[in-house]
Amino acid sequence: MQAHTLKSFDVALNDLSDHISLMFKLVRKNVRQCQKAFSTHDNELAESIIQRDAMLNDLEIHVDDAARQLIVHHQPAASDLRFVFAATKIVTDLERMGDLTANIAASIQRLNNSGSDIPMVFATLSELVIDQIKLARRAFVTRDPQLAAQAIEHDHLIDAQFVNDQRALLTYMAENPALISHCMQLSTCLKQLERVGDHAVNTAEMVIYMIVGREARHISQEALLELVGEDDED
Amino acid sequence: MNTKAEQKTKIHIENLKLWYGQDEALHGITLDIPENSVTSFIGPSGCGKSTLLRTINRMNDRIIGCRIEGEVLLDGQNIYDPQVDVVHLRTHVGMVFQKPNPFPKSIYENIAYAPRIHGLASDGGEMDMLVEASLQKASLWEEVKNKLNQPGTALSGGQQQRLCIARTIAVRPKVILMDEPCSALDPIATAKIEALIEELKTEYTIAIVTHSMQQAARVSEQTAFFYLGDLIEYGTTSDIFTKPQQQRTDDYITGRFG
Amino acid sequence: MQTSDLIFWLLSGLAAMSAVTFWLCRHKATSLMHGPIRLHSQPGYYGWYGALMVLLPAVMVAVMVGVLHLFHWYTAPATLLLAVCYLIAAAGSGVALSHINVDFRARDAVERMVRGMLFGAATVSILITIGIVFSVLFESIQFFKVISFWEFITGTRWEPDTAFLIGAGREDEGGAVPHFGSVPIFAGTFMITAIAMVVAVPVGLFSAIYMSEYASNNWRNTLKPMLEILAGIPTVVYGFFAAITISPLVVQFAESIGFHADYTNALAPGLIMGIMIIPFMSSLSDDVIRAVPQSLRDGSLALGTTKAETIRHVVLPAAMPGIVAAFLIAVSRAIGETMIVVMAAGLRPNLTANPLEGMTTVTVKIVEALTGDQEFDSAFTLAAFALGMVLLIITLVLNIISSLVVRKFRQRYE
Amino acid sequence: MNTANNPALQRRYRADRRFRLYGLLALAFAMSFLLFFFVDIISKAMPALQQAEVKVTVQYTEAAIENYNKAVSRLDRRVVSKSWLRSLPRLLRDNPAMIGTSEELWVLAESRVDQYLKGHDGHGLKAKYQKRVDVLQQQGYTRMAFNTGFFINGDSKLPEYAGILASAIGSVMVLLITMALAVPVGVMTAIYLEEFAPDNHFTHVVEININNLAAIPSILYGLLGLAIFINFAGVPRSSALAGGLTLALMTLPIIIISTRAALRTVPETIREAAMGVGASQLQSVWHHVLPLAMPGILTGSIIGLAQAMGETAPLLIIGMMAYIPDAPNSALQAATVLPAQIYTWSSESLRAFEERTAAGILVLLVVLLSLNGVAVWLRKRSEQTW
Repeated sequence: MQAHTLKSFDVALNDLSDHISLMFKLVRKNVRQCQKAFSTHDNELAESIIQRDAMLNDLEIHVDDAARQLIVHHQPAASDLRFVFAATKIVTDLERMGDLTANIAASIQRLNNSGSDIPMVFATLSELVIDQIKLARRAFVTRDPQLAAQAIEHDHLIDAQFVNDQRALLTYMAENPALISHCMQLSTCLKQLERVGDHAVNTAEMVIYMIVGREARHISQEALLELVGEDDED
Repeated sequence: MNTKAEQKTKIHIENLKLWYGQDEALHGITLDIPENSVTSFIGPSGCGKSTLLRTINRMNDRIIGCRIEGEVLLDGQNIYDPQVDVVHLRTHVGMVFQKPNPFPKSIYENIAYAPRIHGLASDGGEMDMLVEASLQKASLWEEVKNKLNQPGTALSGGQQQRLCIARTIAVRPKVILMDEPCSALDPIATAKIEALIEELKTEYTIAIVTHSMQQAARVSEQTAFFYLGDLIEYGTTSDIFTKPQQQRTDDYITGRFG
Repeated sequence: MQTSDLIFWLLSGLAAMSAVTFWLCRHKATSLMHGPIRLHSQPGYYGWYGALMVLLPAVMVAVMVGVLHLFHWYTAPATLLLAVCYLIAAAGSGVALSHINVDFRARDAVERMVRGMLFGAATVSILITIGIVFSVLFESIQFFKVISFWEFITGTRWEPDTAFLIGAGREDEGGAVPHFGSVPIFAGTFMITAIAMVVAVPVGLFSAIYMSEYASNNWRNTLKPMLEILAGIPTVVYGFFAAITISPLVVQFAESIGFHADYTNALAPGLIMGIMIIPFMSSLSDDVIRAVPQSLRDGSLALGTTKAETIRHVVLPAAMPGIVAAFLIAVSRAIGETMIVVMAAGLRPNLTANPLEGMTTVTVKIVEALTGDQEFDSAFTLAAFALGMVLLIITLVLNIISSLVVRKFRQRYE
Repeated sequence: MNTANNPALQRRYRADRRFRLYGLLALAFAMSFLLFFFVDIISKAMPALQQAEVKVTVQYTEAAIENYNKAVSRLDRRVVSKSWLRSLPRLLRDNPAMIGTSEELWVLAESRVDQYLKGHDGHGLKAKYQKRVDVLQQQGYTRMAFNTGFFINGDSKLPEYAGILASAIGSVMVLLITMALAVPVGVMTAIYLEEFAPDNHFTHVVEININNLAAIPSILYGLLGLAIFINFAGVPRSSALAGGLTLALMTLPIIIISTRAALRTVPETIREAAMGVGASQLQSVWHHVLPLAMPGILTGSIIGLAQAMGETAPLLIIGMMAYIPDAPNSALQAATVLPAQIYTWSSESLRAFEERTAAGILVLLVVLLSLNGVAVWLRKRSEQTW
């Protein structure tokens, strides 16, 4: 993208972009560490995830403030305006994702402390969510609407996996009623993980809006593909 | 934002009152302009912002019936002191005007005119260097280096204004006053001038009067809001535009003014 | 019937007829307007249409007959002319009345006629120019049939005293041959003009600079009209002043420093002409200096220059084309000036560089030739027209150059 | 920033002051000339407002009808004005009853006596008559009266009887003709050029033409008048008509140019406003532009009038410096105008004519300056900022 005549404008925009990218990375790291803390019963790792939430909260406030300053000082218009506006929306989702992963980490600690052990497929769902966050971040950083569309599409895999996992949990509960409380805990974790994926979808939708300037929310798959120009690609 | 608290004060205006004949145009302004930064003066027409700007290099001396009380200190020296020579003062405090006003001479002569009068450079190589350096600093060199002998009036509006800035820089001022430097220019030319201001502020103290609040927000670190000859509010640009302390400032910058 | 009577009857008759037609036409237009029918124009326009239709053709015919009479080509009996004019007016009235109907656009018709009248007025200036050019050209051609153009331009002797013999077809009689070498005359003209400009340019220019750059508004508003008084003084008065007051002073002064000066010296009229020209120079320069945008001065002063430096390096160069134009106009004024030199300069064509000697100018020779008792056709009289032609050419060239320069100047600042 | 220790700046300031001084000197030169000029003219003219009269004994005898010189004593014959003496026979013929009587009368003094009494050098009065005047003066038989004759008489070869009335009337007639022709044609031309003219060749030619006409020396208009009006069209030489026509042509460009300037000061928005409410172009000019430009047009016309009034050169060419003792009563009769009268007097040799010339000049200047004053006042009053 061509630089602005006013250098400070570019500096401010890049600052905003860098911080959001950083938040994406942190959220992804959270999910990854959740996965690890779950599989290795590492309460310390889970604690570090919870601790990191404060950092994400600070980042959200910083991005919001930077966006405000940018509006005041540079009166962004057109693509810049969409970027700043999308940034403030994305940052909210990211912060929310951070909260959710912190909740998951807290649940994992409780699960670890409960002593019972279910070899769950938590890893599969979290892997899918991590991929989705990666897609969304790359879409944001490279301004690639097709990547963002992929991130949105990716949600179907997550939903399917989530339904699968829930069914498996139900089976466990039916087989062994003593594990019901443990399974409910686990189910909430999965639900929250799925919610992280939904927020990732939101960010991807905002990325599409930011790049092409049209609303990507609440539209059909075909419309979405048309929007990001999938067909023109080949 | 990053307000450099320890910044040195370049210009100190103390209880400045100014009359045009019987009319008091400024009612006791007190204001500090920090060094190497951009300070913008905003306010509705007739609020005294241009008048205040012009007191800093005594351009108001040219107006008959204009009378001043109070002090304007440049580096601690009152420029209204009888000992201060106004011609000399203006070499320290340059000014760029609303309409680009290149002299009807060549681009080269536009720049060389004042240094020659002040004996800042001898004609020939030294002057060539000064002209080039000034044009470089004004980000105009690349555009005009092959047509230095063409008349300055043949340039585009934005180029003319940058020529005027280059002309001012050539005298090596400490302070550059800009009186609505972009009001006669298109947005692209305006953006170029603003970018130039951003670069210049590392070396010069700049005070700019502007009608465009957006411009004030873009280019300046400090903003002073004037209304009917009073300084209503003065602070960092971020503060003025996000959380003004005075209702009048808020009304003005939000466009709710009478 | 006397001419004045004829004009009286013609005008009053036409006025009455046009008034009646005005009323009739307006009345007819008003009566057409009833119910939903609306006319194109206000009723008054129908009236004016009628009035103009009465006046214009009749007056045109009258003027044409008048011109024919003046040129002695045809003289119509007064009563016949009157009758014809009345008839034409009546016909115009009838035509106008018959034109008026619901569809008729009276306002357009009236405006066309008025526009035509305005156009006619504008052509008068062209006719004047043609008149001037032809009046000097024809007589000059007559002159150059007798005297060779080359001799006229390059000859250094102007001794036309026996020219009337040529006019009378008796050139073989008498002794001396007349000479029509105009060089000394033009030399005198340029000498006096040069003296005038030496006075007018510095004084006018510096006055203008002072008034536009230094003086306060009040002071300027007093000074400028006072300077303009100098331009309002009739030249005959300057001539009297130069001859009666200044010439003796010049002679006395020259004598006091050991020179001899004629009473008809070139210095006195030159000085006075210079003073007469000061306001031209100062007003025109003042205008162009003030037309230099204030922003240029501010720009220069903001660079730390003094007022004089700003004026010398920025204002004057910017105003220079206008000042040059003012100078050229002033020169053409000086060359064409008549009364001062007629009254204060000499009659003797004198090729000299000494301004204390008497010398003569083009205009003096023209006046001398045309106010004498010579026959109109004599070479001496015709020489005046030849001189006039040269004068005309010089003025036109100067004027065209100056207006070109001024146009350049305007383009720069508008 | 102190100047005291900066010699270069000191030098620049001295140059600045010098420059300003040149301007002041130039103005001072012009102003002192103006002062000198007016003082000189007024001091030369003032004596002409006074006219010497002498008291003589008149013998209304039969012989005086035949030879008016017999009416007064031999010594007084050269003391009194011939103009008065010449009027005697007629007086006596009209009033036969007076014959045989005699009376003491205050009568106009001869110009040389007048000059002698005013103490002017070069009065030219012979010693014999000087003595006689001295005697009269001692007897109290001389006095200075206000010179009414100067204002109510026409030209005369006798300075004491010469006045400006005939030339003033001539001036008025010429100017009436000039204005009647130049103002309507000039204003119409200006309106056409400024408001209606299309941007074509013809318009350009007319515009250039008018500028050139304004620059043409006035004497050439005299040549035009002589060649076209007098020689070609047969207008009587020296007549007010010829003068009026010639001056009208000369004044026309001035009126056109000033009217155009006045029309141009009316802002375009006025025309647009008028047309915006549906007025035609002519209506917008007639209803809005012309009334607004009227003061400017009047100013220009007055200045043109003043210029025509002071103009002499073209009138010399068409013979208007003729000797006109009586005011003309028709535009076709020989007439003269004030400036031409001044010119004629200035070339007279008698010393007494010089003060009359100056007085004539004073009258002319008063009229012209008041005309210009009116024009300036009009312009001031109508100065409008849009």
